[in-house]
Amino acid sequence: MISFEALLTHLLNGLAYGLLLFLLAAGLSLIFGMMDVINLSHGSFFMIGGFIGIGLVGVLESFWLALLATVLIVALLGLVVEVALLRPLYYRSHLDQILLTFGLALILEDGAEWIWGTRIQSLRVPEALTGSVEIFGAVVPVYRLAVLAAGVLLGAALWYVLERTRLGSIIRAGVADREMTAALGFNIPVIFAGVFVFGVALAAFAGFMAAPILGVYPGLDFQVLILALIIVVIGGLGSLTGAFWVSLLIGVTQSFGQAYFPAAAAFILYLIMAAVLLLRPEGLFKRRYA
Amino acid sequence: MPALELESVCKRFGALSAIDGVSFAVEPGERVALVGPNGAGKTTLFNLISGELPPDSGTVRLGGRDVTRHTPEKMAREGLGRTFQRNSLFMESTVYENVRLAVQARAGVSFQMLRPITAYSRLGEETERVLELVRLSGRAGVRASELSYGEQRQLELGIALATGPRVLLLDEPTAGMSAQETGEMVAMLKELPGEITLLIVEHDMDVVGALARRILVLNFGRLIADGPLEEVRRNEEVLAAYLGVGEEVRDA
Amino acid sequence: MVEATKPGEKAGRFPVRAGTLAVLGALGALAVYPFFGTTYMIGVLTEIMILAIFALSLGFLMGYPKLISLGHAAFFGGGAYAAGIVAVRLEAANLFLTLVCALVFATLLAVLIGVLSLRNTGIYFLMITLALAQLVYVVAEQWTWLTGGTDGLVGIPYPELFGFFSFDRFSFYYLVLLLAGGAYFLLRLVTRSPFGHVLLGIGSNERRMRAIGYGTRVYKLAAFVLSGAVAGVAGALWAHYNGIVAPVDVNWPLSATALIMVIVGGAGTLVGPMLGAAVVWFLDTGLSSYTERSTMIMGAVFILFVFFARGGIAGIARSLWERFYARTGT
Amino acid sequence: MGVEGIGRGFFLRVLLVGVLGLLVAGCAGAGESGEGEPVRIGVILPYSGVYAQLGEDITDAMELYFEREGNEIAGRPVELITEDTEADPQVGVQAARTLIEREQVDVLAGAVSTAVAYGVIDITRRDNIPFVIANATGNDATRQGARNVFRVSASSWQVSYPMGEYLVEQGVDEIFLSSADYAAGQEMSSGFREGFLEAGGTIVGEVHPPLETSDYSSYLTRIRQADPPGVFSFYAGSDAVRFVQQYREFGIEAQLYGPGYIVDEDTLPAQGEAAIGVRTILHYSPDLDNPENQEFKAAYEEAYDRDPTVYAVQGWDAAWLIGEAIKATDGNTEDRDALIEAMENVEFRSPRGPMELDENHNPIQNIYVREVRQLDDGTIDNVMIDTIERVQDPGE
Repeated sequence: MISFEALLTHLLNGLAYGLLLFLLAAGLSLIFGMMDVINLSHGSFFMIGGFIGIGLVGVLESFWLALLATVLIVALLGLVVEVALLRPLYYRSHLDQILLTFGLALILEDGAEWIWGTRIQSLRVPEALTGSVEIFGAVVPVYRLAVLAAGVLLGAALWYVLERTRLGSIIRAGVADREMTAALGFNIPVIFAGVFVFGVALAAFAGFMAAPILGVYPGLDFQVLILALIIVVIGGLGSLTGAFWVSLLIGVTQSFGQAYFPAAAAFILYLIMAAVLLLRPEGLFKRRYA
Repeated sequence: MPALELESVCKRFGALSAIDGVSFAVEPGERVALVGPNGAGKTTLFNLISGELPPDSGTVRLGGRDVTRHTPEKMAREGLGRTFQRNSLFMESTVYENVRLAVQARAGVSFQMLRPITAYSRLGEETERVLELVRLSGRAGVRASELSYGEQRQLELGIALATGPRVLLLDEPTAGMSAQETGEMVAMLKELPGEITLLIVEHDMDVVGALARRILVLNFGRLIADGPLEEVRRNEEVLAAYLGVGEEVRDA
Repeated sequence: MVEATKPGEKAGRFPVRAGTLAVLGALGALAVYPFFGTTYMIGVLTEIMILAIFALSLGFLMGYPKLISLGHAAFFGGGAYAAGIVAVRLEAANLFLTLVCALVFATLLAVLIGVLSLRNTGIYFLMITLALAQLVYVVAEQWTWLTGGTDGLVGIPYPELFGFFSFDRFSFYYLVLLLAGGAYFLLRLVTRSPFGHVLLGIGSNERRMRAIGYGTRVYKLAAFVLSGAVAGVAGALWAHYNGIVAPVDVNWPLSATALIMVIVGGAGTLVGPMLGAAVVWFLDTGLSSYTERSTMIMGAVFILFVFFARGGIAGIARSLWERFYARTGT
Repeated sequence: MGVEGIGRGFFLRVLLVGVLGLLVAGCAGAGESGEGEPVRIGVILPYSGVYAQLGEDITDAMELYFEREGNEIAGRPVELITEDTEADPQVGVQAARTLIEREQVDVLAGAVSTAVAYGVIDITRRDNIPFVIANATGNDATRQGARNVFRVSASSWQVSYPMGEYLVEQGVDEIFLSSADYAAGQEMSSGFREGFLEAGGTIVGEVHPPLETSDYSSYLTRIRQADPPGVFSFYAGSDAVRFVQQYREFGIEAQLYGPGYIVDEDTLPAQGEAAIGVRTILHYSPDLDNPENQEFKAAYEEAYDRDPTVYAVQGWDAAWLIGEAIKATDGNTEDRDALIEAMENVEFRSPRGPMELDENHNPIQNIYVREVRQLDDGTIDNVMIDTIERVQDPGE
């Protein structure tokens, strides 16, 4: 009874969902890889990106302009957080920084509820991205394909910047040996602030892109955070490559699992995580940097 | 039967051969110095012996028993003690508690949960004996973090001694010490019971000369010399290895 | 300006004795309170004491072997479900039966989760405890005929003793007080024992512990299981008190709340987390009667503690004591 | 451990004062006793979290009723005391206990989620305090027949079973069934299944995704392949928004049916055009043409500047039930049994149309078939297309 079209549909939708997961995990993975800090307010920036995006789409009446503006605004918020809250804790244990981001997540969730209310909101997709297309008989919504493309492009861009540019090598050096990089004349606080702000901007980007699929509401932040944490941990903390492949793995496994083993649907994610960590306590991919 | 014996022990880190076929044996009660330039692999060798790193190949024997790839805790229970190049203490605890914890390790009471530790008087007696050995009896109530650097080195040794080792690995026991502190440490080490086998990594040739008659020289992970101090000093390969830091050897 | 905390040789002993006195004083006050207090406040204190036992169990783990678990709700909720299932499905609300079942179940769960998670350290340990606890949560949510699923397990009565004594809210308060005090003194005894010192050593410098011959994983597992068992007892009391167990009692936000209690109260002490439970209760449940923004206030208070008082309330009390001591003593 | 740097002593003091202040504030509310004049009505609803809007709607409508009565019932002033339940049964139980013990309320009303209702039924039953369920639909809430429990919303059965019969009458005899995999979802599914099978329909397939599923593509693919003429679904809150949106995204042609909650006033703004054409049943429709509804809508809009929802109607009826009963006892709330008896005999004038309570205190009421349409003014809302009269819960 399992047709080729069905398999292909599950595969394509699984990949699209996987790349959505990659979008939401990338910023978390990047910040951890570079700064050794698990940013527990990552989901909050994701959610705020969605809320601001919905507001801006209404005001600017352009999906793409709103996307750009949202990312910039949330990045600015990230900068404030980095300078005012995280920087003073650089010389404390990483646990303190993690705890701080958790407190921040509580504040941001309640703040979002205060500002935007509790009602679930949704972001309208531009006309060109609505509907669905058939690929060899498999039905995939157009917007999912856009998310898929965004995920692939982002992954490629991140890989290129980190592996092939001077900026990337400075960042990698800063992670590997803070003192030496500072001695070479590079400004470590600026690099770290840059990485944090970029990670937060990625969260906002993901929040905006996901808003048409997931909706936006207070509570989404922690739901997404858990998901992102699981991906990053399975992939190997701090490994962007790991986050990429694991996102795809989870997307596709969920897609097929929900279709053919519906009874296990609620367990799939946690079972994958438990299994991986038992077999490879350090995650599937070793961290590349540091 | 040798107290400690290594046979063709190898360890690679990626492309780098950190330890390359090292073999030697140390007799019970013998005091041996392990020297070599920075990066020669001395600490790696200690880590291989003490079980912190598993060797890729080769055999480590302790008192004739094969202990290759034993975990550190198992090695400790087999009678191997070690100190660390950088102090590895229980910083928030007092000197007394630091040593007592090591004494307790072989006292067989560590799963006792319902009586206060002070009820176990033999732990206290043994702790005080070790404190005397490392001359810290007067500082028993001080937190480790508040000791002077030299005293912390003494405590580092005290913790290792308190486990009652038959073989003791000392990783630069006098590193960073003043001349006076170094003198005290050497005196302390000389007073150690004769049955304890010592393997010492040391840069200071005065210390080496005072403590050991036999010297092992490690360079690029290979053992390039093994013999009495005077003999090793004349060894061409050793001189070449120490070129640049050679004065240290010649001055001694 | 005061200089940074340096608990010295002399000052170090005093807060300990002061802490014990404070605990005894608090126990005394709690013991006589029901004769003056309102029914409502008796209920509030019962609830806080149950949460205090839970916070205590996590505080023990975080303060001594320094294991930071984000899955502790699994044991609390596991104990609550075990007690609830015995009381409702088997209709046996005998205190010993429910308590023992909760204890046994939480212990087994802790052995299982501990064996699996203690292979990892640091942030990985935190994450795998979270993942395994979430598996327990999913089971609680899905296994409807046993657990009641999302509706929860309703109708759990106060416990009784072999048919000759039934607890009411008044006597249940004393039962909770007894167990809270018991848990505190039990763990206090443990932290002062040889075993407790091993845990402290592991928390301080695990590498050295191994180098002097301790197989640290076994000790960590023992501590983890002990902590889980205590949390399970707290969960059983929670089930009896609320009359309901629901999946939220196993879900990760409860684990996070316990973590906040420990940090706010002060890790590294046993009194601290219990005080933290009280403070967090007032910030969360207490304040929610007056403002909808209680979560925000809790987040802000938590951040203040992380920033300025990492030692928590216990740390503040200790340094105030030391200042007082410095002024009068020497 | 400890605090580095400057200003530490100051912060210590601030923290200590703050903590003590909070402890005092937390205790302050205690100790007030219920003696004296006002009728104290405890309201347990979500005011934070995803269902906060429902809580607002119910509370507003309750306040509207009492304001129209001059905030006085049978000569006694009325006090509404609210507590937040979130969507969490533990918090709900705590909230109810606070209201009963600290605030000593005479009557309790509220409960949006069924789990909260079950927990609260358990503790109100111990004290025989009248409890008016203002939203939760769990069948057993009234089927267990607790004397003190009343419901002014509907049972799950009432908003699922009738649609089964109705669809077969309409000639739709093949349905794909899909609901979130949790208690309410199972109740709705089995209610519908029962009605549909009894009427002779065939269920061609079922999927039951877990709560909080973010991606429904696998399930939607299954539905698409089954190619049924119709799909009956139950989801709530954010799940409802996602399911309906993704349903359209995948271009599924089958007509979507369900209980009213999948496209209610709370989710419609987010679902937007994706919801157009969905047909649901519920015990209320905003366009009902009866004088009570017109009057209620006008008053509610004037007071709160927004359209009333089914939740607001339930809030109104909850307040009505309590208010009219207290009038009937001449303001006596001490005699609980008398109050409960008075509540049993209250006659409703509900915006939803005819309504009376059955012996389990669950409403016997009309169920309306509605369709989501784009109205002339451009807004998207439910429009009544049919009525199923006098639906009564079977009681077991």
